[in-house]
Amino acid sequence: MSAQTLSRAVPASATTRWRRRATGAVCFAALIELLSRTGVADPEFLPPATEIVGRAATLLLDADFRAHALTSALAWAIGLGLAALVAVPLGLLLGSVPIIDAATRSVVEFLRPIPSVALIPLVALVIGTGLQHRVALVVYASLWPILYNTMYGLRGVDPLAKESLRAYGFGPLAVLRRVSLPSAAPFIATGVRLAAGVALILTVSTEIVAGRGEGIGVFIYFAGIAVPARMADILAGVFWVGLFGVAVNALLVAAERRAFRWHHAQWGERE
Amino acid sequence: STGGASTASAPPSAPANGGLEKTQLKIATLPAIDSAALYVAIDQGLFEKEGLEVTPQIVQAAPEAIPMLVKGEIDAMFGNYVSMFAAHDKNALKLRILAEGSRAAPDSLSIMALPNSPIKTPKDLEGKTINVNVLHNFQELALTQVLKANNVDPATIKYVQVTFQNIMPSWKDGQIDAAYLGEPMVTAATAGMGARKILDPASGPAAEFPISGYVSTQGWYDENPKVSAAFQRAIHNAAKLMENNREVVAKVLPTFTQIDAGTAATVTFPYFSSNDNPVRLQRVADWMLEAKWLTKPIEVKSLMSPTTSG
Amino acid sequence: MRGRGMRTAVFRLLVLVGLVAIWEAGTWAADNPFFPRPSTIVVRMHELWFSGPPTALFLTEGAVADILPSLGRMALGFAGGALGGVVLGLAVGLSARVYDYLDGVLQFLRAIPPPALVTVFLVLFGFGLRMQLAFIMFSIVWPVLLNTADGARSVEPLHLQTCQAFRLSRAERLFRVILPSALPKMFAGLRLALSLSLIVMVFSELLPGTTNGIGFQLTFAYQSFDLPAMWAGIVLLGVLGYLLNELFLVVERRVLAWHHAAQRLVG
Amino acid sequence: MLEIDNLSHVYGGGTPNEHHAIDGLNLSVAEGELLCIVGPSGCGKSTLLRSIAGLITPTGGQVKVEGNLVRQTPDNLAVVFQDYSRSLFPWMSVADNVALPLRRKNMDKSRRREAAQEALESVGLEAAGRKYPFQLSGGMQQRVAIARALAYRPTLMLMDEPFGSVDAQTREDLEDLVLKVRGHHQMTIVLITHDIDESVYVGDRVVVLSKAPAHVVGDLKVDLPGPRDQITTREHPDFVHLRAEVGRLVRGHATV
Amino acid sequence: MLEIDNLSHVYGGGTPNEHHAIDGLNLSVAEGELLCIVGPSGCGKSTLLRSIAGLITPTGGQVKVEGNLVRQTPDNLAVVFQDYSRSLFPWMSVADNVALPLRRKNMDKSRRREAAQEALESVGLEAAGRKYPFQLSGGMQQRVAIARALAYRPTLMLMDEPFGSVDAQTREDLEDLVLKVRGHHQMTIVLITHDIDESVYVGDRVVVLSKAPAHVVGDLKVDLPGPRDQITTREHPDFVHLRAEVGRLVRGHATV
Ligand SMILES: Nc1ncnc2c1ncn2[C@@H]1O[C@H](COP(=O)(O)OP(=O)(O)OP(=O)(O)O)[C@@H](O)[C@H]1O
Ligand SMILES: Nc1ncnc2c1ncn2[C@@H]1O[C@H](COP(=O)(O)OP(=O)(O)OP(=O)(O)O)[C@@H](O)[C@H]1O
Ligand SMILES: [Mg+2]
Ligand SMILES: [Mg+2]
Repeated sequence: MSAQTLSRAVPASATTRWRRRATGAVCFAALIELLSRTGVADPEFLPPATEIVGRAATLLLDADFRAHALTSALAWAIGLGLAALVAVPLGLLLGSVPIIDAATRSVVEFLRPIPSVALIPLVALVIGTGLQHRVALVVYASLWPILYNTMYGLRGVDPLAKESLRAYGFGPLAVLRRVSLPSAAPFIATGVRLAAGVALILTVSTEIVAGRGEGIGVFIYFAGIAVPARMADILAGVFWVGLFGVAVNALLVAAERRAFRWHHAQWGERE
Repeated sequence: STGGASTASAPPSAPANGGLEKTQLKIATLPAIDSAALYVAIDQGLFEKEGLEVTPQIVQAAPEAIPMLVKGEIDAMFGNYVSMFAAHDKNALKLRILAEGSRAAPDSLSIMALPNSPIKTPKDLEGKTINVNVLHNFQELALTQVLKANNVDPATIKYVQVTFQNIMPSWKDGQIDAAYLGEPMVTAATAGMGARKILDPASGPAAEFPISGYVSTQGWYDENPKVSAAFQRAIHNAAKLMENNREVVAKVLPTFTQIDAGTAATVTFPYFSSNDNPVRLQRVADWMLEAKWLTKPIEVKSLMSPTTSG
Repeated sequence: MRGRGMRTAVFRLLVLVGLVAIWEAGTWAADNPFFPRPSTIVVRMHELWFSGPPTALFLTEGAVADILPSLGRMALGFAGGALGGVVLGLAVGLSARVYDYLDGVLQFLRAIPPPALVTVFLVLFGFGLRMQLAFIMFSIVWPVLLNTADGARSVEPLHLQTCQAFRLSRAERLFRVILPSALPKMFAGLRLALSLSLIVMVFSELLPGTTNGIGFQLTFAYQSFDLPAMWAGIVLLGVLGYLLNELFLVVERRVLAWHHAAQRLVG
Repeated sequence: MLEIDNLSHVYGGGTPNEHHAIDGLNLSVAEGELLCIVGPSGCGKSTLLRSIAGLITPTGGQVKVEGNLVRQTPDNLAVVFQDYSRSLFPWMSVADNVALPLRRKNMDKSRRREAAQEALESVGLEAAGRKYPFQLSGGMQQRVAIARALAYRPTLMLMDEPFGSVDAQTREDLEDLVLKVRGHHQMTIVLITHDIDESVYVGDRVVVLSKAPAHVVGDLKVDLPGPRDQITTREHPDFVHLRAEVGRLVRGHATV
Repeated sequence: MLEIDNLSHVYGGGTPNEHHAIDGLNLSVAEGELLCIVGPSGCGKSTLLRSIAGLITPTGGQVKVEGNLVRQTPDNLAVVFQDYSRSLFPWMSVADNVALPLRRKNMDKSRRREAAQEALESVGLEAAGRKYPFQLSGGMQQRVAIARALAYRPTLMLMDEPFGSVDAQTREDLEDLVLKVRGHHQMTIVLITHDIDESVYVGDRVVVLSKAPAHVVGDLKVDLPGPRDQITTREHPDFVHLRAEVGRLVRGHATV
């Protein structure tokens, strides 16, 4: 019965699952609606969900908003792509050559906690303030989840699987490519999924703080400096960002399912 | 019709304007009323007349534009003097003031309290929490002088940094005792919330306090002396146009701020400077030094050019 | 074993010294006020934080006023966020039902840029510590959550069958089997969250109403163009990040001893 | 004790990899009986075991343990999995692995530890308690899995090729151990093996399964004079006869 | 072909769990020979195999393959691991698992696929190529591991209890398969087994190892008239004598 959920697939039909998802979303929206309507949160600063969603819908017709959204999406995509391109090989290197990991760790760990607020002016000085500025910051922040998941993923590879290939005379590189990488791939993919969120946040946040007139973050910023602040606009922008995040995640999950069928089949459809 | 349309029709080079070093300028501005002169100058074809084609680049805060200036992505920027002097003092850039921009007008800045607040007089502000956009900036600088003049100990005031959009919620929620507002918030708070004005930070010793101006680097200025002069003329001429003529300002406000036409018609404008005056600017530097925000005195005159317009 | 450790330590030191030397040379060559020399930064750091009286362990008032509250906030935020991430991650990873209900909303929240929500946080939590903690937790919970869920989902099926065959209770299953086997992945998430919590701490100190902290100091320094002080903040964050990470690795090595040992099976 | 009624199981039904593992299998095991199951590789023995243990839900038919339909794992059941090395928990010492299931048994910690140590001794691993599974050889890991099941003292024990990885001598010892334990604690045991001699030596009954999909092709009562003994029993003419019989059945030359 | 000289291996040297697995072991295997190794569970057989394959660096002594000191895995070597299920790659189909090592062999894709299919057929898994390892039974997985090694056509094949999980009939078939392959392709084979009969049946030579730390306690040449045959060979008086001999050695009553 309920104890079963800890171990075995609860076969739920697709419709049930969609119904549950919808229920979850509606509950969340209802919570916001309630907070706002009852005045627990001042509706001037947290408008009811219906108003936010309504505003979000009309925003779609706004060509300006669509242009903002498009530039943000572009920065996001380039940033995430570059981050993956850099982080996976780097993670493979650090994860498979412990001495390099140990030697570079001080530098890596030193660089990591530098917040993007501090980097914004410095990066602007070095590479300018256009698209490349946002992309650089996005890459810098979304690198880490992929890097770390790659490194930890490699550690989880069954040593016997590696031995098996080594026994056939394959060198370390081949073992890395044919055993470690595929075995760690599902976890790396989780890292990419994490990074996709981080990249989105960084794109929009950078725009909010230091956008140069374009991007959904700038839209949000402008709505914020209006008097009174257009909270419905801000949250409608946030709504689209969030929805984009959901869509990206769903897409990546679907891609993972295709790519790692063995993983999901073996571990059972527990999600 | 926006300013963009008229600049677009500007002739690429106007030999009549005597060999400008360059004709296309990119200027960083803020989406605030204070930068209106630049937009009016564009809108009214004043740059065009000088043979300049100016593209404004909106940034969200002046410090963000400094790297752009240093890197040469922009030619000049609109920024508040306190930040600029601080940057100059710390050698972040070698400052050159191209033209004065805005000065505080009466009622364009205001310390306000909500209707039910116990704060009634400036004296009541002692020990209270007041918001500022950025700590150690012109808001504090001016208020400190005005408080002193009103016999209030400025040291007792607690300043907290609150971003623009969060002033209202923090204020309503009692997180700040009194709000330090600029336009158009002053108008909005008075009309919408019945807020009371406690003190005008731009009164007494800080009357007509210079807030922001158009600046670049000394290096840029040295390379483009003629452009600088032309630019200054255009800004000053715009300011002259704007004196006693709300319409030209109200017309451009909605194009670069989030102020709608309705509000634009009613808000209090700052003063837009139609000439450069080192004396009043020196006051800012002196007060900064007094507040120990500068490590050494700045002689403002050396950073400015004489007014060549009108 | 020991020799290897020594070698890495020396290697590491050399790398570090080399990089600092390059940095010093680079900044000397660039001569840009935005990139002060490391030696200047160190002097500034000393001035700012470590020139106090011996009675205060050489910490200055500034250090006590900025570093300690920051670390406190970070620790609390990290603890809360990590706990939330683990609990939610396990729930989502183990139960198809919970997953279905929550996944959409969680993925939605995960994508939201916190700076856009400052006003909402403000009205929900008010100024100060509560808002800062909420802010930190909201930001760092995700790596822990996702990685924990992933770990919980990929527990060796035969382990679960063994649990079931011996009818271990829910709690035993969770604490003795699922949790330990999800731990390695969880730790990846926690390690990400740890340095993230430093970063978000800085952001939380930009929030309305903040009056102290490393992040506050750092942004204040930038706003007033005290660039060496800003860099002092950056370097301090870097050093803290490094130290926290080393501490974390010590804990990880203890907790995951079995994992590392089993991994060393192969040369 | 155990009733299997028209059991069928199809893996991946509806997919191109659909596989009928078990088809209409009937079997019943009496209380205290030691049933050996032999059958060709891949015929469905492990699948059958998993169905009995309630680890998979068969696609057809039913399994009853002590009269109750198996939906979840029945109480007081222990399993030794074929893939023993994966069924041990790598983060626990060997002793903890063995002691873990005993938590269900209302024993205090020291009792659990004792019981685990005892079980480890009985499989010849008295010194391995503090080691971790990966520090053991294959055969030792297998014996840990057996010890875990033994320590639990189930009423129904399911063993899937439990002695496959140990040497001949140890194997004989373990066979005798199972026989002894069964006698002492009134366990019902279902043991899958590929060793025909073993099935006859330890079993009260030997069931032979067909190629996939599995069904019963032979069911032989082993009536050897007890107590069994590695030397005398294996020399007994009935033993020799029975093992030939089972051998023929496995090879597909059913004579019964 | 293979020279093992005073080999020793200590696990976890210096730690409380220090364990001497092998101690001063000497052994040499001639080209084309099929050597069977038997010995008690946990004595160090798998450790020996890993040392030969260059997967662990022994703490003492040395191993030479074709005259070269083994530092890395020697060329043209294949291993069937005891823990076969973990040595298969779960993300690959069975056919891909078998074909993977062939990438070392300069074969094009279709040749690799063919060779894999052939090897799978030879172990009776012609239909399993497109399945994934987890969809196979234990014995089938083991046969996949064997097929992988066979397809590779190594000059030296190391097999660690390769037939432990298959039924008697299949086991015999696989034994004969190994004998056949050895004859065709001039392989040298080292095979670890717990089945004494098997060691005598397939081996040219049977080496008996002692309890841990392992060293050689018996080394018997098997001189049975070839070609071997499951029925006649096992009835041969020499066979019966040899298996008794090996049995005695394993049980510790060394007579040689
Ligand atoms: N998860 C699965 N998905 C698809 N097919 C499976 C799965 N598990 C087992 N099978 C198939 O079911 C059949 C029976 O498997 P099972 O493990 O029960 O065999 P077995 O009798 O235990 O064999 P062995 O003696 O080799 O262990 C096999 O042909 C196998 O391929
Ligand atoms: N990684 C390890 N760390 C510590 N001890 C180990 C390790 N691997 C093996 N051992 C020990 O070494 C000894 C020999 O192990 P090995 O696997 O070689 O035995 P084996 O002869 O193959 O036994 P079996 O027939 O049971 O497989 C065992 O006692 C085992 O406990
Ligand atoms: Mg099986
Ligand atoms: Mg072994």
